[in-house]
Amino acid sequence: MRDELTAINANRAKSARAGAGLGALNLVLLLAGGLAMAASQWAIFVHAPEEQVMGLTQKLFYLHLPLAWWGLVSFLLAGLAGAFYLAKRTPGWDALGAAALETGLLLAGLALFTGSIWARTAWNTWWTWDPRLSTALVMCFIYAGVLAVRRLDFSFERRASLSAVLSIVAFADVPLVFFSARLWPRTIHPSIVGNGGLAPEMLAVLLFCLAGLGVFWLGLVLLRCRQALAEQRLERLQILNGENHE
Amino acid sequence: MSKIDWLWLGGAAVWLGFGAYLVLLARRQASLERRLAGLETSVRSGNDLPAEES
Amino acid sequence: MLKGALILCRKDLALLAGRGGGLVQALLLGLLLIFIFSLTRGPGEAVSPQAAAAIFWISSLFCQVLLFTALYALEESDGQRQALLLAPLPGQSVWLGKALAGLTLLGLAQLVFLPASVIFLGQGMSGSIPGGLALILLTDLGLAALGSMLGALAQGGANQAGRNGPAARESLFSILAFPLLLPLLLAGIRTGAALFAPAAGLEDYGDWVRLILACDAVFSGAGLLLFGFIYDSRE
Amino acid sequence: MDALPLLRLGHVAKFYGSRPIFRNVTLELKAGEILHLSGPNGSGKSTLLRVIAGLSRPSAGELELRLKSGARIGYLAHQTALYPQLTAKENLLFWSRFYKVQPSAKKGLEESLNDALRRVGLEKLAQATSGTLSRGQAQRLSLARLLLLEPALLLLDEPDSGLDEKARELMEREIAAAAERGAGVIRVGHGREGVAKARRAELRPGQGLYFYEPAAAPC
Repeated sequence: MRDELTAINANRAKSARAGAGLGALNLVLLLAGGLAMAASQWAIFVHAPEEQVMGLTQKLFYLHLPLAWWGLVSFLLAGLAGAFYLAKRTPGWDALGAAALETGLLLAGLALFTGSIWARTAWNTWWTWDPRLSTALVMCFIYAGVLAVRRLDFSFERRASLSAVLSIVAFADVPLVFFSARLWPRTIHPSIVGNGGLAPEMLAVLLFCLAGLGVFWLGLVLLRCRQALAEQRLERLQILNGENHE
Repeated sequence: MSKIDWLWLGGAAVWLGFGAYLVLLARRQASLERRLAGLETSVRSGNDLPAEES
Repeated sequence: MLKGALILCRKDLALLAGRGGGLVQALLLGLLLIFIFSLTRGPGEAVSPQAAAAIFWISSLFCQVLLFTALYALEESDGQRQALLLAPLPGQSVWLGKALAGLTLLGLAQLVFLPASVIFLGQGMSGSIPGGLALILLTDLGLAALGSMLGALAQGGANQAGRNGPAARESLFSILAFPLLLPLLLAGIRTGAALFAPAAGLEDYGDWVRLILACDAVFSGAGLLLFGFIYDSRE
Repeated sequence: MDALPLLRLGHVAKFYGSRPIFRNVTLELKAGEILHLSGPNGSGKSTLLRVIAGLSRPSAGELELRLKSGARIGYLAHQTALYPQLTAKENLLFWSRFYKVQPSAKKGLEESLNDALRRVGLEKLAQATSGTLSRGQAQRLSLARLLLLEPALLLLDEPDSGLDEKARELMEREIAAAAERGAGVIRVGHGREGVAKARRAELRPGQGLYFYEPAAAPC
């Protein structure tokens, strides 16, 4: 009987030590990410040449693409974390999944906002059936739904399993949404936002922005993940205290 | 709204969005720590604390 | 797996189509929607085929919400889900059984929605009937595959669903189903419009059919692989 | 009876979150043996049954079930698992279809359904929808559902709650018959009712099972 308790307390101590290590890494990531994004803001205006056709508004693109890109990576991470949770049932994966979902929704939301401003300046309508824009919108609806499920009053395992399954299904649905959005406008040729030929400097700035946001995103996910682990600990303590009886 | 204004709006929105999210996280973290501290003292001594079921 | 699914499906059809009011209630909701949407057209104005197809599919989706939540609520009234888990059948056959039952009931409802759309929304049926009906069925496959999954999802653990209440079940189902099913909705609308009145332009429906098949495959795969994780009471 | 136990539990524990429901449960049950399990409310008796039935994962310890292939577990919970709008016979028919109920000897399926209803005294209510049955009748119909499958292990959670005297006798007779047939039976109940032949144990919170000697008359 003693060994059962000591084993449980052992991995509790391990996760506590890991928590401290993560704290330092977290701080570094967030700071570095923040600085890199600030630098990229400078680079966008100073270094990148102005695009002839669209002029200044094209510069919004350096912000919009990284947001959309890392938002998608976030949802991929949420799907993978879900798969690992279903396979291994360790609470850590659920915490990472929750963090990835929330951060992903934030990024996708911002990408959507900047995207619609882009649409406003480029085609002076707030909304067009641009495949990427409409996919981002539908993704925001789906993942907002998944986060709503996480807030319902379920036991920990139930919420974690549901969230894991939904994260996988939602990510599998994204390509389907994208292709249907591309087919939907009656025009045969899908409208491609002009990001084909990028001047080398522009590409350099874009990659720099991408990297900067990437570091910041990683810091954000880790921060939210540690918070999710703390929330799990709180829930366990509440049960132990008999606050919410079975 | 000239084009430059839109650009400002877009950039500001992104920074504000991140800022707001970080503030939200910070506030949630504070309330979490307060409740955790409160609970830990009322639960029996820390090391005899069974963790999550396997 | 199929045997267990068919046993379950037969029982569900007997309960929802036969005795219970499940099908009638879902059917009425769909009809009501079609009628209300018909108010969008002025006297004498015609509703475009695409709008009519959109109304038809939106009504079908709302009808499906009621059907699948009712189908899974059957197992929650007195511990039936627990007994099903003890029965010697794989978890997926519950998903398959409910999906087949939902598909049949939705099909029955659509047999009424189609003429209703023609009448209330002033549509002809000049597209190829067999082709159109086959596409509707193909789209329904994807709807049922995901619907059966989401129906189980809203059921909560042993009694957790009780704490969230039935209202949480329906709304949870809808806020997840509509965006996830959007590709099928778009495909259904575009192919449905062709059923009502084939568009002049030579629009290639091959892409849409391929999309529908892809959705059916993804949602059925999800049901087969993931259903076991959300439909168990093993806290 | 073969020597090997039908069911073996070694130091089984179950936590809810991190709150222990029961701990250190060790038990061996042989075919044809009846175990009468009592214990205060909240000691986790029902949860222990759910763990044995396989509906709930044990948090610690081992659980070993030696069931011949195709042998089944019958678990009678407080919930009856009956569909209110189906008649008594339709309910039995539905649940029997999942199990390859070989109509014993030459009797047809129809015959074995009627027989099951007769054994729990519900033959006259075959066509009544189970929603209209009383609590006791529904409980007996649910037991009939299990007996129809001739389970190798029968887990009964307070099977006699809500039953009148006559129904209680029917229940006891069926449980004894199942044990005769070689089924292992664990029944959860309060007090000392039930056949004398049963082994008695009490689930004491935090300490596991305490076995009374068959001869000793428990309190």
